[in-house]
Amino acid sequence: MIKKPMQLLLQTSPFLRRGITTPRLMSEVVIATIPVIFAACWYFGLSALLLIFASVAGAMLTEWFFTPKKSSTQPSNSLLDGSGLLTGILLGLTLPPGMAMWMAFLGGVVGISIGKLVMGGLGQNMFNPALVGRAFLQAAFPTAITTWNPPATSPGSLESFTAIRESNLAAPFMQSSTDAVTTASPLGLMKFEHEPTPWFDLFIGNTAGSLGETCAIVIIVMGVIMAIRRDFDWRIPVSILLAVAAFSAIPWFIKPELYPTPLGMLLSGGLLFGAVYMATDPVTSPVTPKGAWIFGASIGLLVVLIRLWGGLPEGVMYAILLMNAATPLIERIAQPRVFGRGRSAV
Amino acid sequence: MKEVELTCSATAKEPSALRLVLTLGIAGLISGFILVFVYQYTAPIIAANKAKALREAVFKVVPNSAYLQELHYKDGELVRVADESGGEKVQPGEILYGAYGPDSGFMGYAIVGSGNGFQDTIRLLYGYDPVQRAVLGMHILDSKETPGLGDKIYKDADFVSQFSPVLVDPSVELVKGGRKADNQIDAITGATISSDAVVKIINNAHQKWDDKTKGAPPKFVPPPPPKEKEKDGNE
Amino acid sequence: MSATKSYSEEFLKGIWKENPVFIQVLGMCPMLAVTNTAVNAIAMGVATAFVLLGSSILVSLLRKVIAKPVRISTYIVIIATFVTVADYSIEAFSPALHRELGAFIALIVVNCLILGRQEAYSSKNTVGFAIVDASGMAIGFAFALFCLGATREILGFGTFFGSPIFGEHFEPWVIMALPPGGFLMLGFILLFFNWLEQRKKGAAV
Amino acid sequence: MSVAELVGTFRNGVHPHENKEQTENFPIARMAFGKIFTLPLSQHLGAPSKSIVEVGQTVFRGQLLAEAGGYVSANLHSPVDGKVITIGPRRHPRGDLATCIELEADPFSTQTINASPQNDPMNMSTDDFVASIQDSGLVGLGGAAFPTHVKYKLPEGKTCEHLAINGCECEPYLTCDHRTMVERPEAVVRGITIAAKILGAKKTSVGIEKNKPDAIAAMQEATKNLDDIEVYPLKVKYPQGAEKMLIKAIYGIEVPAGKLPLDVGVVVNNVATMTQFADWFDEGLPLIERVVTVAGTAIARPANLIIPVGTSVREVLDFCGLDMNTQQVIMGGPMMGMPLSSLDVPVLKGTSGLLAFTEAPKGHQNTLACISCGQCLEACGYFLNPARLAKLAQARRWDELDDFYVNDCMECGACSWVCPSSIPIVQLIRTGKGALRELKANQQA
Repeated sequence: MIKKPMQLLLQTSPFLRRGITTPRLMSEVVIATIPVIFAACWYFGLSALLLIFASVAGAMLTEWFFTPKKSSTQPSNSLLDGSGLLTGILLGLTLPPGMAMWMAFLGGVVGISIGKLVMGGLGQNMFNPALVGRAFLQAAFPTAITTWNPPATSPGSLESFTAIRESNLAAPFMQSSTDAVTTASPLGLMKFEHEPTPWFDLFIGNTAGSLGETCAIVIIVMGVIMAIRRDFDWRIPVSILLAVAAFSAIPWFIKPELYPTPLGMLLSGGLLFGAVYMATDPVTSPVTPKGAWIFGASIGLLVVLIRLWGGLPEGVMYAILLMNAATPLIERIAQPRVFGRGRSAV
Repeated sequence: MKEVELTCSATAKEPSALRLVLTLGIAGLISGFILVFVYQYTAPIIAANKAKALREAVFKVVPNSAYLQELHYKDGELVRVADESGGEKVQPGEILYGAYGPDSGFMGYAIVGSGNGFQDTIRLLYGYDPVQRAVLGMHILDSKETPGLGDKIYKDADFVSQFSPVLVDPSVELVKGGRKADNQIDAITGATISSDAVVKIINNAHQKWDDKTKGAPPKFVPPPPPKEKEKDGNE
Repeated sequence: MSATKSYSEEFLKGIWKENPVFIQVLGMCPMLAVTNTAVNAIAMGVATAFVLLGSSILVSLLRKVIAKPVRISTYIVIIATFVTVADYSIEAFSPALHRELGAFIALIVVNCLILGRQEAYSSKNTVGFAIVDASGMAIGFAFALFCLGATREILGFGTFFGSPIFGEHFEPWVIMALPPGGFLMLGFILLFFNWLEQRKKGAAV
Repeated sequence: MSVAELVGTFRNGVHPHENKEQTENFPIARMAFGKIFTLPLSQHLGAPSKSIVEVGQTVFRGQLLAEAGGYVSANLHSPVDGKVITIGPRRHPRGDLATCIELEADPFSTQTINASPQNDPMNMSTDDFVASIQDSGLVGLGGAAFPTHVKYKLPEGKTCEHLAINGCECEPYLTCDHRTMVERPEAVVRGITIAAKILGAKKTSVGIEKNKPDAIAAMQEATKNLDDIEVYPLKVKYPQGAEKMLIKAIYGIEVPAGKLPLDVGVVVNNVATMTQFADWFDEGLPLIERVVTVAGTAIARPANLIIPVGTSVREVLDFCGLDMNTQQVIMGGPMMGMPLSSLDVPVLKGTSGLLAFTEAPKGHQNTLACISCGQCLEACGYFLNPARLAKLAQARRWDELDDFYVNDCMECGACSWVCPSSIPIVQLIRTGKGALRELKANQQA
C-alpha cells in the first residue's frame, strides 16, 4: 500500500473550542421561551400560537428574502443561527392577545428588516429587533396594541383554548379591535384609576396583558435557569429589577395611596419579560460587567419614570430601546480594570 | 453634479462694490415689484377667506345663527369691536363673537379657547348660551393630535355632538363609559388625554368669560352695506 | 460643459437618473413633513415646481448681471420672491391646502434642490436649457413626493386622493400619517431603488 | 490559612475538558534512541547559541555542541554518542528553516552517560551557580524555553521572598509534569532546596491543580518534614500555569502590568526545571532529554516518554502508533502550542507535548458574527476586552489597540476557546500586536 502523505491542518492556537456556538445559545433561549408560550396559551388560548406563528413567519421570511444565497442547496448562516426565529417569538410574546395576525406578521418584517438587516445583520444592530418591531406596531396601531383582552375565565380548558378571538383573523389592512370584551391592564388600572391588582394574580399571570408578560412565575423560573446556564449576563436582569424596586419604593413611601407598591411594579406589565428576554439580548447590551450594571440600573430608572410620570402606562419597551442606543457609550466608559493596572484609562 | 464650479476663477477680476450693490438692488427691485403686485391682488381674497372661515365656524358652534359681530369687554360691558374708532387695538385673545339669528336676535356667544393637548396646543371655538348656561357646540380650529386617536376630538361625530348642548355648571366633566348627567362628556376610548384637554380648555375659557357674559348682550348692528358694494365695484 | 447635450436628455435626467429625492436625496424637509397624502404631495410638488421654474428662468436671464460674490444672496432673494408669490396664491385660492402645508411653503426657500439648481445649472446655461432642466427636476421632485404621499396616504388613512379604498374597517397605520412615517417610507423606497439598481447590475454582469 | 486556601485560584479563566486520562496513569518510559538527531541552535528565547563542533567530528553524549550566544542564551549538548553529519539549515518546528547541528547516532554505543556530579550547589556563590546552570543548557521546561539562569541572577536591590513552583499543568492533555511529581517528588524537592538556597527565598510554594490528587499527595509526603515548602492545591482552571495567574492564585497578589514577578518578590519555576537542577548538580546531566506527553485521538499508545532533544517528531509519533488519518499535529499544549506543518522536525528543549488528532476541533471552520455576549471578557485572566481588541484589529485600527492594553495579552487562548461565534480572537490580537509594533517602530524612525 502506498502511504498517502498526510495533509496536516495548520491553524493557530488554541486548538480546542468549547463547542457552545452562537446558534446553540440562540436555541437555548428559544427553548427557554417555550414555557412562556405555554403559559400564554393557558391564559389566552390558541390566539397566542397564532400570533407567535405570524410574527415568526414575518421575521423568517424577511430574513430569507434579504439574505444572500450562497448556493441553492446550502442555506446561508444567518437563517440557521436562530436569531430570526428568536426575534419572531419574542415579538409575538409582547403583543396583546387580540392583535390581528397581519399586524404581528408586519411587526416581524419591520423588526428584522429595519431592526437588524439594514444595520448590517446579526451583531451589528443597535436596537433589539423584536422591540423595534413592537415599537413600529405601537406607533402604527396605537389602539390595537393597547386593547387588552381579559384572560380566559377557565384557563386551560378546551373551550377557552380553542376559542379564537375574531380580531386575530382580521383580513390584512383591516381593523382588529372589533372584539367587544376588553379590559384594562394592571398598569393602566393603577395609573388611571389607582386601582391595584392582587399580587397573586400578577404572580400566576391571571391578568390582562401581552401574551408572554403576564405569568411572572414562569418568567422568573426560566430567567434563573438561563442565568445558571450562562445564556445571558445575569447582571442585567438583576440590576433592572433592583433599580425598579428601589426607585419605585421612594414615591410609594411618600404617597402609598397614589403610587403602586414596588412589588406591584416588579410583577406587572412587561418588566419581567423585558428584563429577562429583551434587555439581555447580548448584541444590544454592554459586554463589560460594569457596563451591564449601568445599563440595567438605567433601564430600571427609566421604567419607573415613564410608568409613574410619563404619558403611557408602560415604559419597558422604550426604556430598553433608549438604553440600547446608549450601549456603545456605556461600553466606552465602563471598560474593565486591567489585571495589574489601576483604574482603566479609557 | 459635474457642473458645479467649486472655486471662483482666480484670474477673474474682483467685481467692484458698486456692481455688488447693483446686483442685489436689481434683484430686490424685481422681487419688490412682483411681490407688491401679487400682494395687491391676493390680500383681499385672503382676508375674505379668513372671515368666511370664521363665520362658518361661528355659525357651526351656535346653531341657526346667521350674523356675527366681534365683541370685547370694556368698562364693565361687552361692546362691539367695530365701535372702537381710533382707540387702542383689541388683542385677538380678548375678542369673542356674538352670534345672531336671521332676525338679528341674539343666539349666543362664540368663544375661542386654547390649551395643551397630547401633542401640541389645541385651539377651539365653542358656542355658549349665557341663558341656558350651556355649551352649544364645539369646533376644533387647530390641533396636531395623533391621527386615528387624538384627532377623534374633531373627526368623531359622536364626541363632537356631545357638546350640543352640555351644561357648564358646576363645570364640564369628563367621564368614561357613557354620560350620565347633562354636564358630562364621555371620553374617547384610547384618547383620554386629548378628550380631557378639550374639556379643560372649555372650562378654562368659560371661567375667563363667565362674569363678562352675564350682562345683556349688545344689539346687532348690521354693517353698512354700501361700503362693501363700493369695494366690490372697485375690483 | 459639452455643446452636444440635448434638450430631451437634460429634461429626462431630473426625472430618473438624477432624481432629486431618490438619487440626490435633496429637499428632505418638505419631503418628510407634508407628504402624508397624495394631494398634499402634489400640491407641494406644484408649488416647488413653480418656484423652481420661476427662479431658474430669472437666474438664467440675469446670469450675466449677477456678480459672483453675491450670487447666493441674489438667488435667495429671487427664490424667496417666488415662494412668497406661491404662498399668497395658495392662501388666496385654497385656504384648506394652505392650512395643511402650513409653514412648509415658506420653507421652500431653503429647499436645497432649488438653490442647488440655480448654482449648478441655471447660472451657467441659456434660458431654454434652464427651463428644460428645471421642469425635469421639478417633475422628478413632484413624482417622488407623489410616490411617498400616495403610499403614506394609502397606509396611513386607507384612502387614495381622499376616497377610501379598503372599506370602512380599515385599520390606519398611524405612524405613516406622522412625520416619522415619512422617514420610514423614504427608507423603504430608497431600499427599493437600490435593490432595483443592484438587480440591474447583477443582470448586466 | 493562606489566601490560596481561601481563594485557590485567580479571577476569570476557563475550564476546558482536561483530557488527561489518556496518559496520567502511565509511568514515564524511555523511548529507544533514533538514528538522526537535529538540534536547532535556536531552541530557547534569546540569542541563538554558537556551534563549536565541525562536520565529521565525533561527539559523545553530554558533550557541549554549542555555546550560549549571549547572556540570554543557553548551551547545547549532544544527546547521543555519534558524529556530526551536517551543520546547516533544517526545518524548525516553527515552520521556517533554521541552522541546526545534525548528528548521526553511533549504533553500537550504549548511550550511557559518563558524567560526574558538579560542585556542591549549597556552597556555591550566586555567580558560580548562575554560570553553572548556563553551562547545563537549562531552559524553562514549561514551554516558553526561557534560559533559567537569567531568573537566578537577581538584579541589584531586588530580593526574592518566595519561590513559587509551578505544578499546575493547566493545559489539557499534558501530564508530563504530573507524572514527574508523582514519580520523582524527591528530585523536585532536591531542586527546590537548591533553588531556594541560591535565591534566598524564605518560603517555597508548590501550586498544583486539584485534578492531580496523586501528585499533591506525593509532594505533600515528600515535603512533610520541610517547614519552608508548602503545597497548595489549586482550583482547576486555565491559564493557571501562567506566571502572573499562579502568583495571584497562591499569594493573591497582582503583578503590575509590565513588571516581572520578581518586582513583587517572587520567582516562578516549573517542577520539571527543579528535577533538572537535581539531575545537573547531583549527576552532572545537562539538559539533553526531557519528558514529553504524547497523546491525542490519533495516537494508539499514548505515553509520557523521556525523549532526547533533537529526536524527530515522526519517530516519536510512529513509536506511539500514529493514525494514518491524522489531520493535525501540535507541539505543546492544545491551548498555546504550535501546529506542525511537517513531522520531520525535532523535539526541542521546550517541547512539553506532542498531540496528534484525527480531526480538527469542531467549530473552527465557521466564523459567525460577534454577538457581544461578553464571554471572552469573563474568560480573560487579564480582564482585557478581547472582543473589542479583535474588532479593532479586524478594522485595522492598530493605534487604538494600545488604549485597550493589547500588549498585556499573553495569548493564552481562553477567549478564542470560549467564543461561541468561533472568532479567531487570539490570532487577530497577534496580528494587531505585530502591526502595532511596526507602527510604533515607524513612528520612532
